[in-house]
Amino acid sequence: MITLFLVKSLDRTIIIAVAILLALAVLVPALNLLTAPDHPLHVPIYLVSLFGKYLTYALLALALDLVWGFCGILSLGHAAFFALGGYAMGMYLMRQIGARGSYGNPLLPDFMVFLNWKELPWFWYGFDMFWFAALMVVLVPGLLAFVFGWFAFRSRVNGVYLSIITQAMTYALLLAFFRNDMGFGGNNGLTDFKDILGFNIQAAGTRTALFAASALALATSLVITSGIVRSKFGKVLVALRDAESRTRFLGYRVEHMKLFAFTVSAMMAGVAGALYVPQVGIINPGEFAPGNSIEVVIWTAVGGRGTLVGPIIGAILVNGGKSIFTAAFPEFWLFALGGLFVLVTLFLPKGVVGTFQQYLARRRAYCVAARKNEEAELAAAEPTAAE
Amino acid sequence: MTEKKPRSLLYLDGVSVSFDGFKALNSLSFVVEPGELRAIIGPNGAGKTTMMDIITGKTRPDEGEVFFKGGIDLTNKDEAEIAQLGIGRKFQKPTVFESHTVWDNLELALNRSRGVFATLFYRLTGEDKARIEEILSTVRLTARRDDPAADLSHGQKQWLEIGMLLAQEPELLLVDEPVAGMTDAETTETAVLLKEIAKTRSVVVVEHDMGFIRDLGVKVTCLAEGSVLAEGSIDFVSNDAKVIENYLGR
Amino acid sequence: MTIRARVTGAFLAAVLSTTAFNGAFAAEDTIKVGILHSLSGTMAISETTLKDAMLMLIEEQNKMGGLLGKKLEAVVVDPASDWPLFAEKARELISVDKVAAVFGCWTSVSRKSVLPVFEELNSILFYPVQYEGEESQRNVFYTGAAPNQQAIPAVDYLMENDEVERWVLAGTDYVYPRTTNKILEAYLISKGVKPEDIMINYTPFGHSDWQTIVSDIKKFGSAGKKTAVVSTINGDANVPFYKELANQGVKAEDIPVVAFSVGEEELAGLDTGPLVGHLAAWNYFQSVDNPANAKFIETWKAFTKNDKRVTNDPMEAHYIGFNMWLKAVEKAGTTDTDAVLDAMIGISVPNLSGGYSTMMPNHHITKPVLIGEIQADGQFETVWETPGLVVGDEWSDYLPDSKDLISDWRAPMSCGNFNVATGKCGGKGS
Amino acid sequence: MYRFIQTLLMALFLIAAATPWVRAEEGLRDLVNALGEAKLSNMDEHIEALAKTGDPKVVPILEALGEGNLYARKVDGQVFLTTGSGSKLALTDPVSGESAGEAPKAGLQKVKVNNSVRRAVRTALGSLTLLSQDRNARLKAAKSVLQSPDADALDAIENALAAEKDAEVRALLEQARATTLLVSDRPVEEKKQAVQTLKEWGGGDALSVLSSALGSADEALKSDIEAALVGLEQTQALWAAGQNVWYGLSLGSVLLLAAIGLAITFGVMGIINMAHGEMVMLGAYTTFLVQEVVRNSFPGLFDWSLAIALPLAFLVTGAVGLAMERGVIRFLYGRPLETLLATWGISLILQQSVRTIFGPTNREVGNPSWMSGAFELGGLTITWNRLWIILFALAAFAALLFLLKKTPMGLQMRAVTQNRRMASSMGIRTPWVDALTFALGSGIAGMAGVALSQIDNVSPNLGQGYIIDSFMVVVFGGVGNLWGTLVGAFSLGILNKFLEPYAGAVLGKILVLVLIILFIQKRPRGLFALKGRAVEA
Repeated sequence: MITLFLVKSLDRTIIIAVAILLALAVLVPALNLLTAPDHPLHVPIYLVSLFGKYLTYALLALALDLVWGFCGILSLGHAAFFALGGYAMGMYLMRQIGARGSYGNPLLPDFMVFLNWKELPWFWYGFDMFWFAALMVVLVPGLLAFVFGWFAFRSRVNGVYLSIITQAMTYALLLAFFRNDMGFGGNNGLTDFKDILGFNIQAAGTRTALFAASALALATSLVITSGIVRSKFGKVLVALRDAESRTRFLGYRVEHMKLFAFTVSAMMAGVAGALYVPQVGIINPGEFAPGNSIEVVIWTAVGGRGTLVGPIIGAILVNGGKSIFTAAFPEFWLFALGGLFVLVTLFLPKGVVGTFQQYLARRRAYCVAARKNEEAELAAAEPTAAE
Repeated sequence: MTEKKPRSLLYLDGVSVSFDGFKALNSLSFVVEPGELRAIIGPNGAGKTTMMDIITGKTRPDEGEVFFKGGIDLTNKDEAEIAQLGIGRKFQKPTVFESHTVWDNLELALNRSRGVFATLFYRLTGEDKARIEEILSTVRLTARRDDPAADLSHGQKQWLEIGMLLAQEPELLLVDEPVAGMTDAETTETAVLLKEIAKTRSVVVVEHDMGFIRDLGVKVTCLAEGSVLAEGSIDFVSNDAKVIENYLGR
Repeated sequence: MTIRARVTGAFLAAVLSTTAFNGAFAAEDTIKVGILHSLSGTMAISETTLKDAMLMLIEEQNKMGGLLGKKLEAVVVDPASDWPLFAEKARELISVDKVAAVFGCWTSVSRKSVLPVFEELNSILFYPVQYEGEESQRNVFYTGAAPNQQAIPAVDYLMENDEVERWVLAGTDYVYPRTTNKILEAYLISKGVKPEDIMINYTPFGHSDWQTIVSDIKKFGSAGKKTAVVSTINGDANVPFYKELANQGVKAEDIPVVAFSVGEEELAGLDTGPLVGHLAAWNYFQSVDNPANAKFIETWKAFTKNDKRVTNDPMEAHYIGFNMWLKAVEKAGTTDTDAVLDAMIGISVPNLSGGYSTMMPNHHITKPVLIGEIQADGQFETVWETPGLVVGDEWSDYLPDSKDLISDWRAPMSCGNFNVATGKCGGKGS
Repeated sequence: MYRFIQTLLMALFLIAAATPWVRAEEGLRDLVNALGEAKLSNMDEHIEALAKTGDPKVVPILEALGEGNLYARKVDGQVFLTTGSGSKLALTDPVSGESAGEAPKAGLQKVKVNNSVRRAVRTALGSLTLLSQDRNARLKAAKSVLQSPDADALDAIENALAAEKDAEVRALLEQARATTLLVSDRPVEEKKQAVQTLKEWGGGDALSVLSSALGSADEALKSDIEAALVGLEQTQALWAAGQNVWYGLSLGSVLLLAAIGLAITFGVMGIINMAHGEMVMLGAYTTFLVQEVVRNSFPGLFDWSLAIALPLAFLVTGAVGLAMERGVIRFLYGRPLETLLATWGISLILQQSVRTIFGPTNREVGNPSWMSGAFELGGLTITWNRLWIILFALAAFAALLFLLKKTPMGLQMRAVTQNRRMASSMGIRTPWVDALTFALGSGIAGMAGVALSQIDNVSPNLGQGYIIDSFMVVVFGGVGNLWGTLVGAFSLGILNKFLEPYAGAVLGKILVLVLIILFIQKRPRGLFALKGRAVEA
């Protein structure tokens, strides 16, 4: 059953995308570790980390696309799931520091020591074990999405109302995590990580491994998402996106469908966050900022929502642009970014990939029509269904 | 009409609902027998669509009883549950999944297990395939099976929607203005199709087109201001003084 | 006209930095200096000025012949108030642009975010803002004030001068106010203040509705004992806070407010008439009267082509840090990180408040502490000054876990958190 | 420290009678010049000495000292009163009161003041002016003796009370006398009387005076004070609740102002306008520009600057809104979620433009005199600016309601937003109405910016702080319903203010957000949702 599900998920575009990601996962670390720094093919560690970060963003965008592009739920709170996954990983990394912190406290992270905390809060227990943290990375965002979605979808909150309350959710979490009393390091968040699974987090080997892990996670998620989207379930999602009542009157429990997609999407976002944190070296409440969630929406829109590779390309394009522009035009890059959003919505409403697909489809239709015309001219034959 | 009819397929008694003071339904009582084809007429605002909303669980009545197949109380069920019980509904405006192909539309409508995991791991069987082919030919869309529904003409969308309802295999089919915007030829064909369908299940048709209703030749209920004005054959109803005043006369 | 001038100026700056970014064709005989301050987002309000100050300092130095016979070249990037982006940009500055040192960051979280990068790539960061302390890192020089160079003298002043007995510690809820207030609370209690005479209040970032809190302060202050407010309220929230104070008639003579994050820049957005007498503790005020400062202000106004531009304490910190770096590079004869790190300790340069600041082995500097009262013209008037220079204390003596720690980056100790109780480097040592 | 007041009249007599006027003048000059050399730490002694002279000339000197307008000439140490600002100051001789020409600022040394000096000045002035001819001066004096009760000043207060005719000043002096009595060594009977006076006076100040007196009071007095306290505390608790409602209304009015424009662009037109906050910000910057011009060219008009700024802000932001609608948004009707993306882009551009043009730092927008300060209403403290903002918010709301419901323009707007095709076929120029509606929403946001510039930062980030709250208000109230926005704004404001004392500002805000989320579950279309047959098919 599962294999069929996976096999069905693979079409040409997905196979190519997955192949590229797998190739990157092997090649980039190899080029970084095995070539000399002055070798023309050498990939500097700086770029490895940068692209590793982009890949986690791409995963986040893909997660959003599952609910927005295919299910019509515009979540303005997806960064919250990303950040929660990140915090779960951050807590693991904090516990790994152990007695190497500034104060040498074997149990308490530094920020707790200088704020005079005497014992570790209960919710920090277990995070010294990687498996537990890894579980939390998907469970915590998943659970939040499940509970939130359970209420919201059952009450049939939709459209902008849903968008706004997801925004309220991430905003409330932002304020909560800012509070030092919460025990998550307040504004400074969690930082100063030393190692992950026993490997020094700053070593080139670890960085390339994290890059490869991100690429693998993205490839896996792409296959899973593709499987979901191509299954009958995926068709139901698109159906309820286009005509929710009709879907309901056909006997589908729309709220269950949405809830499943939303929860899976939140879990993917959590994984993205967990991979993001060790690569950038910090997680703090700023990640919950409503603006971040809107940015994710924008990556997805730029790439093309409702397509699978679109959000990946969008995330890499926008963030790559941001990296270049913030250095090249530090005072003016916001104009470029703002302008990009306006232009994309006006002229590429389906995004880069969507527009490209549209173009291809039109060409194909044109070819088919031309062929048909020829056939008709030749023999006035019975037109067959277009294949 | 007040005595309980446990054997009837659909049973509404004393149903009232109001929106912001406006009484859309006023103590409406209405019964459909198994295998019956029933037409409903009435002026705008008579409560036809609201009645359908109540039967299909979209709106909850303020008071009154709604029973299906004798003992199933519909007032505490939602749309999906009611649909799964076997009540299908066609909207006034043709509503199909525009970005799906005609085939996919029917596949989605097929009466199969509709849970999350069932759909996630669903596999198209030969049996299902045959059923879809059959419906395609019934609604005459075989040639367009791979086209997106958005590309269909208005009439074709109406038919596709009827096809979807067939795929759903309901025991009761509610059809809201099926021939609005159709050509005369299409209208006649639709009447034939509906009669065909009614052989195996009950159908309730809401329509304005008196010619169409005459074509159907079935029992007619006339609604006005949220309650039943008259009920009987088309000739009986169209000669009723109140009906003429309220509806036909206008 | 000034607007147009500024637009052209900004455009030129952008073009310049573009060429700076395309470092491939930049001449080889420049020394690059990275400037890592947010030019957009929430912190742009404070940090943009520091970017301008650095550009000015570099321009001035180039007029005087540069450094080691080479011209200095500024590399400006915009980390956009986005903390992870700070880390990315720091990495870019060090490994792509190969800058010799970076001047930047404002918030603690941005500094925390870039710390591992500087450690990993072994480069130098000058951090110019007052902060909560509890840190001493090999690659960072802290030219802003530690809590003992700002908070404690301010409280001392109020205790001695205004005989304050009741204290309101009001802050934005983040690490700097939390730590500072922890330190102050311990300090006040050690001075015999009763716990019930201390009120601590935290508000979110950008808090704009201060009605309740100001009226609470008034109520707290009307218990018959002299009351003062120690404010660690962060940038954006200050304007509405002071506006509410003025409107509810809280006068400095009755309940003085002493702030650690309100400088000349922040006051520029306020009508200071009703606020005369409220206090700030800094290591520098624009109003300090001495020739070095006069020259600095003059250059600044000329550089920004705006004679209303004000100077402030973090600018002075950059001034000190930059001059220290120049001197250390000259002393070391190279911009090589390790050599400069060694050369830095003990370097002494004139500061703008009329004395000398010295880089201490703990990578913090010596500074005078000034208490100033807000004047109607938006400036501060110094009303009190520490008799000598105060050495920045990175590990506070008033926090139980940090009082045994010291930092000394000189060989042979070379340790940022040496525990004097156990005699080991690395906190408690285990 | 204030013992001198006891001897004040006596000293005055002695000096006036025993020494020739010339010597008195010279003595005064010496005392004044001594201020120039004094240190901050011993300044209060000099002030005391000056006050002891009782010379009416001391009053302007002390006033100048308090305001920081006293300068010493560097060459000869002569101290002058100064006026003006800039590099040259006009000098006035402190003793003769005659002009002494101008002097460059560089040649002068300011006589330093700090809070304790200002306090000493205030007390000295208070006692000096209790018997002044000027009613306002007496009022000020009474207030200052009330603020710093000192047993030694009791006689002076009683003397002043005996001579006072003005009711308001009398009342203040009565309170001052009662307050001072409690800290004096007068007999218990008189003190009991004072407690009674204070109890009748009521309010938080009386409460604090009595509670601080409780600690040091005799046994005989204690029960009286306690009884008075109980009564006062009860009324005070009531007033505190009232005050909280007021704070809530005030916060609600700010939310209403921020949200009301959005209620049009988002609520009525369905555009998720993320650039709404930037419209507010542009309105605030318009106020700044108006005030700049007024300050530089027409200083007399400063109190009118807000009135001038209002229509201008409306026009400026309305024009920006019009340009936005024509340039971008009109291509996006029917795609509400995409308006979110485009307007987010526009908001980035607007923010950065303002940052480029005006600089990233806060800009100063002053309060006109009628918006400064506060007044007491029973036990409530009401600040003028908040009062005006509440009134303004309500007025803006009423005007908007009128415009939409009672004018042909409003009718067209409603027609277009409800059924575009129908409206267009009835001859309404829908594109034009769309553009105007959006411009109206933006213009109102701009006017809100004028009001918010009075209480918040005027910086490029101004709008960002309001955008989320605005959306919450509109959604909470029910999209498309102006009344919903009104009720939503005020109920969120009051809720927030009642949560704040218990939960703190941060947790209070979180709770409000959680409550909104829960509320939307209960009523998925907001507080004032239109009920009815769903048009959706």
